[in-house]
Amino acid sequence: MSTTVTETHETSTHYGSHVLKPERSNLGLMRPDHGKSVLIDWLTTVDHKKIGIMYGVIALFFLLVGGVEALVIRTQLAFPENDLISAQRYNQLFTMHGTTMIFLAIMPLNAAFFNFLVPLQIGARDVAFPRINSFSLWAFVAGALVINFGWFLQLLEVMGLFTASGPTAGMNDLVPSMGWFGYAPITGIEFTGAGTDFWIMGLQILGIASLSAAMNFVVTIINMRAVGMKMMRLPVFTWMTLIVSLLIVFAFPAITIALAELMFDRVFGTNFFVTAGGGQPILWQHLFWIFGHPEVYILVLPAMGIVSEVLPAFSKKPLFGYAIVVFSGAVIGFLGFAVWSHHMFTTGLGKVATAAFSLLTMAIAVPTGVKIFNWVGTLWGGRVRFSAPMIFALGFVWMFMMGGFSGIMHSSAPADAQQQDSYFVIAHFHYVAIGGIFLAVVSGIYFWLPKICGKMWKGNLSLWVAIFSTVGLNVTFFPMHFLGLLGMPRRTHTYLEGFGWETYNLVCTIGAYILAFGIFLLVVDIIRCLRSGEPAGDDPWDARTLEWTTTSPPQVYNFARNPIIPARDALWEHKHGPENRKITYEPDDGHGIHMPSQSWMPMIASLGFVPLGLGLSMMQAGVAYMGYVAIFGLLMISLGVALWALEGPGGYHLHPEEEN
Amino acid sequence: MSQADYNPLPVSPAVDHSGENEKYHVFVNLALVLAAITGVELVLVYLPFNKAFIFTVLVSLSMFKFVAVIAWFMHLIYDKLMLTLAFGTGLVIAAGTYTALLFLFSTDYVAPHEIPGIIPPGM
Amino acid sequence: MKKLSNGYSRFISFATALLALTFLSGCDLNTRMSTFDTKGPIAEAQLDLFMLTVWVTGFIFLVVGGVYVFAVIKFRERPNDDRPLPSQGHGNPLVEIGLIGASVLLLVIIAVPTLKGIWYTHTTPNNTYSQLGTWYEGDDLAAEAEEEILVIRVIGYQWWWEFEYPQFGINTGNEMIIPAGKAVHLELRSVDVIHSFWLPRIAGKVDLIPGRANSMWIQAGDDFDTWVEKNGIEGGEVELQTAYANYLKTEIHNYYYGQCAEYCGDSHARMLFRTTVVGDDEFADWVASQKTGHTAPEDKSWDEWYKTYDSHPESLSGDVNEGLKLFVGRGKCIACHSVQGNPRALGVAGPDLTMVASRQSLAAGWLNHRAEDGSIDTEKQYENFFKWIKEPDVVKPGNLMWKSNGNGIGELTDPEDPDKIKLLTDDEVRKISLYLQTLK
Amino acid sequence: MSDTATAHHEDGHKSLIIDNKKLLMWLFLGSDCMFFGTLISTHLIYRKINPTEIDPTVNLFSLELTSFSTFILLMSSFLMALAVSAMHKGQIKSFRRNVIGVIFFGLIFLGCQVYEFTEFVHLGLKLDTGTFGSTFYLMTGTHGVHVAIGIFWLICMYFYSYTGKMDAHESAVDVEVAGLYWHFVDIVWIIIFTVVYLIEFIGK
Repeated sequence: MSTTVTETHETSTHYGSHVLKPERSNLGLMRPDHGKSVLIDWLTTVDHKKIGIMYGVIALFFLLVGGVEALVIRTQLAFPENDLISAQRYNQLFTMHGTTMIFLAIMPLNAAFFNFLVPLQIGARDVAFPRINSFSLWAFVAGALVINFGWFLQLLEVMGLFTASGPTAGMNDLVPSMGWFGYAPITGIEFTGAGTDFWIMGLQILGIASLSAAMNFVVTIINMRAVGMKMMRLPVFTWMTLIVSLLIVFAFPAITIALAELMFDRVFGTNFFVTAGGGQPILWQHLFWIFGHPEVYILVLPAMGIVSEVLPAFSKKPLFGYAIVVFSGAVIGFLGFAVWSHHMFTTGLGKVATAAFSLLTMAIAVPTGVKIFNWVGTLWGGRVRFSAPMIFALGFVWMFMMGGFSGIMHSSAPADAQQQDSYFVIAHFHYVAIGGIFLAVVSGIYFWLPKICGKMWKGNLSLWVAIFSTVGLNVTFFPMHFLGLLGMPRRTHTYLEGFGWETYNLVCTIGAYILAFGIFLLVVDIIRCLRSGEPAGDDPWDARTLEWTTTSPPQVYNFARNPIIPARDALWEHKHGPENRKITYEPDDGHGIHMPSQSWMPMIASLGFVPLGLGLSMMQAGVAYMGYVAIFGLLMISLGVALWALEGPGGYHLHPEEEN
Repeated sequence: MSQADYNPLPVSPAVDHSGENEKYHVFVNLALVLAAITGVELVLVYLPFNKAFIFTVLVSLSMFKFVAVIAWFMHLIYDKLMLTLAFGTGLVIAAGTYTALLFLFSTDYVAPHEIPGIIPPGM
Repeated sequence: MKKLSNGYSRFISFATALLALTFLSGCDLNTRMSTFDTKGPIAEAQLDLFMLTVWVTGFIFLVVGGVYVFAVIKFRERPNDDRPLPSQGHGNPLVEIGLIGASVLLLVIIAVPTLKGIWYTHTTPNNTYSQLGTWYEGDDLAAEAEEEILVIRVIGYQWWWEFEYPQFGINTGNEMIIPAGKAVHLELRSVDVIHSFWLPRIAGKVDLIPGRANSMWIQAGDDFDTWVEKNGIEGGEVELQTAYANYLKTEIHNYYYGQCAEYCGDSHARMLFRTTVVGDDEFADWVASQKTGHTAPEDKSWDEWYKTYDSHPESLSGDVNEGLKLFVGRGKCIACHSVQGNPRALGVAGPDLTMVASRQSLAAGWLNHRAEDGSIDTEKQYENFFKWIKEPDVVKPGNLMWKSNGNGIGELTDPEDPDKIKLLTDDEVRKISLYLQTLK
Repeated sequence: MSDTATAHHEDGHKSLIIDNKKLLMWLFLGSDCMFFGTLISTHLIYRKINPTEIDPTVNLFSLELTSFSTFILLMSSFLMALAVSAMHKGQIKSFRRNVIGVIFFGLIFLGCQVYEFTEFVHLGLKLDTGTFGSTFYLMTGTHGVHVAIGIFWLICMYFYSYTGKMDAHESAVDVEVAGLYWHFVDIVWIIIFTVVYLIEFIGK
């Protein structure tokens, strides 16, 4: 229950290395601390850097999964009336492509950067709640497993090892196939089967993971800053993390309730979205987009944060208009809650509502434009160095502009009536998602990889990654603007010949393969770096922020002594600024560095979501004994949380060799 | 670097215990007021006043109770501004969003449940 | 560093070439569902707004993009750069505020026409040109409808469209017929999931949402006044009327393609529909024949035919009669389909088949038999009927015609065992197809 | 028991003197505003567009009972405030007395809710009765679950206070965080009482 009273500090022993004696928890169990086995170390870690790396690896894996799904989709569409895959399979693929990319690739990639960088950037030893952080990671893994479980069942079914039974068995859709937006009433019990249940439970679990992680980051950024790290001295990336985390905190409850209502409709026969019982399917759309529009900014703001770090570092200039960039980020976040209905211009909102949301949407273009102006302003008068991170960041600005402009085109509601649900929209948000978020993330990978693994990527392969991904992206998505305006609707598994769409579609498909090759090269380059990169040094880029003051890779305690921050762009001022702006360090109080103990409990608790989610979903689909599986999951979660509460936080002290 | 930023206070919140006794009286008074308001609300709905008037009074009273519990029982007025911001943001976004949503729904847009092939009367 | 710069310029030229190639690959913007080739005032208003946004954002793109490229080139690091560090300025509030002001101004340029456009597209007009009393020439119109404009109830099903004309009491499926130059009010309803009505060359989309009373208005071609005003043609009333009629006839009367634009399940991609825009006379004729419906084969009356069918079915011979026998009998088509005139074909779960053979497509627009010159290719039509009845699940996976009888069309010999279905033979399907071809 | 999910960084310096757990709880409550906002607005929307769904002549709600349970919940909030105050002063006995009161009142509230639900089901209002049944039960049910979690949490704290491991400083924060949660459950009920019960009644 309580946390601190029983801390046993028997640890004034001097540990030069990381080998520690495992300590016993309040329960009398051994703590899974360092030195036992690498696997256990990673599974039970509470170190934000390791958690960040795991987020990154899993997210990259799902990026590839989502990419393969996209390639199959594009291959199917290469020719009119193609029958490579069935309509149902296609629908499953585009549903899972969207869900995977948003919830299992981009969000966790962002989380990977948050985790690894934020404590380093604010001069903290770790996040505020290290075990909640570990819980968030494993809950994310649990959600990913539940949401993708349908593929596994489908495989078993194809192999003849599994047959669905129960009320929805005839539908045979074990993989979600109602679109990532899940518009009611197609998610209703009479239209879709078990796939929808997996989707509901998976998203619910991912929501829990995101919420706990986001609250953790808000507390970390507000409370754990080093001395002197005032809010207006925070690196922009950390600012964007704060805003994104707040967006998650305030946007996710809407989808949580919407999913709960949907689940009640499916399981208990309630009428939230059932027309026959007086329900209004349109309510789902509102609740979904109340979450969904902030979600768009949740996805894109971290990318803006990354670019706002890379551009100054490679222009040798501070970010132009720091305060305005931060402020416009906050305005985007806040206004993001006021424009949800622009996804619903064609649902017959009425004149006044349409007009209001149209104008608010135009308004949100202003702070977004401000950011672009400031990035250009950052380059102006600087000294632009074309290294890989910079090339991707420059590409980001250009591509993001293109995505942004087609966004402005959507804001005019009558024009949007032609664009909505056509390929024009697909072009728009893929310019933002790939041209924007993906390029920024790759830029971030090349920028921070030397810090993460201590090795420098080598050669010009990164340049080829840039060429193939940028060219692929444009060849794939630029023609889609035209496809949309020529009347091709989204989410269609095939199309008739003679509508003038054939050439465009073929070009798009070729582009998709070029893009895929670019991503393949990226993976190769990362592996090359990890296998045989040269030591990178602490500050290979002559960079500006605090994370570059530590070793590469950083020690488990991040900073041997807590830094005291004299200015924004602390490291730059330290290197190039006047004498009174050097980073100083707090004196050693002789107690050593307090480190949190590792724990199995967050992982046990969060992996309990797997049996709970799967059990509930399959119980609904009529599979026998699944109720017990669900109860088992619930018990596992309760047990994990209870033991977590009772084991006590533990902790030990480290005394690093004095090197600085 | 100005040493003014450097704050050597311990981590745990320094609670001013001398204020606890005054708080006690505030709490007792507030509890009485809250109980009284609940009584008033119950009586009010039965009184033959104008409905709009009763509605306004009810909403104001519940707002008062809401704010009072937050401010004193949850000691938000004694605490740091940051906490008010954290909670207030959520409250404002929720209130704004859902008020707007409430206005977006109207009976004008409701159509009866369609049954195939039936042309509704009056067409 | 030099090598990198080389690579960068190589990359730019490569990208430009590919982009240019993409541009050139399809210049034809006048395709069947193109939103550029507008044929009605709504689509036109929407296109105008779109082009406005293109010009405004294009302008911003040119300016900002130009400055951006200039900055990247001008301020690049030179080899052996030993210049002092750039000045560490944190920004310029005046520049920032100026840029914010400029972007707000540019947005106002879009905002004002947008508001106008919203009001225009959301308000169904009721002008004299469009009132039924003015142009409709049939004598079957209720008096109260004379001052209304034409109303069509569009009802979405998984995966086909029903078009009801409540003012005339008629009903058709998947192919709707509207008069040229007249505003038409559409009531959009759905019986199952969300669909979206999109006729790109005439109007942008509005969703059909269960439980929600959505509506829109469409119009193919301008009305007389607007047309005169727009084209600035001078002349006497009669000449102008002739010229206007000519404009409608040559430019507007046509066959338009539309498609469901909201994901609605398995066969969403195959939920298309067609719209024929016709003249006033032609519309009246169509309404009349739709109302009359069909007689039994060989122009028999239905009473006579059914009497024979009930007593001596074997005496009704010939492919068409056999087809009709299957239509009302073993094929159980009448359980879901109705045919105007036929007293036993009253089903409502599927499209109304009155005059189905005069439609130019089948299966919600997926199977076409429209010939190049706009007439019906009867051979192709027969093939399409055959294919659709024989294997509906191939044409449209998951559809009701296939599902309702336990995966096929035919007789269920044992209701307990869905596998024991006696499916229609090829010959039977041929006969039904031949019968259906007579419904025109 | 989220208060336990922490690890302490005694070395870390906090720029603002707010306890991590307290900030976390306030953020959670801000998030919960959206949570209950969604539920309550769903209910109100369906009341607005389906006004005739429930028979207006049947007096479903017993305002006396609900006022009583509102009163009970407010008083439990009062006792919770006293318990937190006592813990800050280190008066563990007073803390126990007050917390037992909170738990008792909370159980009465839950009892009232169970009784109310049973009555409604007898009157024919079920979970699948139109949209009213769906929204009403999900909303009040979710609130009830919040109350139940709060009671469970406080029971744990009550027994924990006998282990002798509580101290005035750190445990006071734990108790305060639990208290914040409890008060929030109370203010949600204040809103539900007004917009769902009272306004429904004057609307008749």
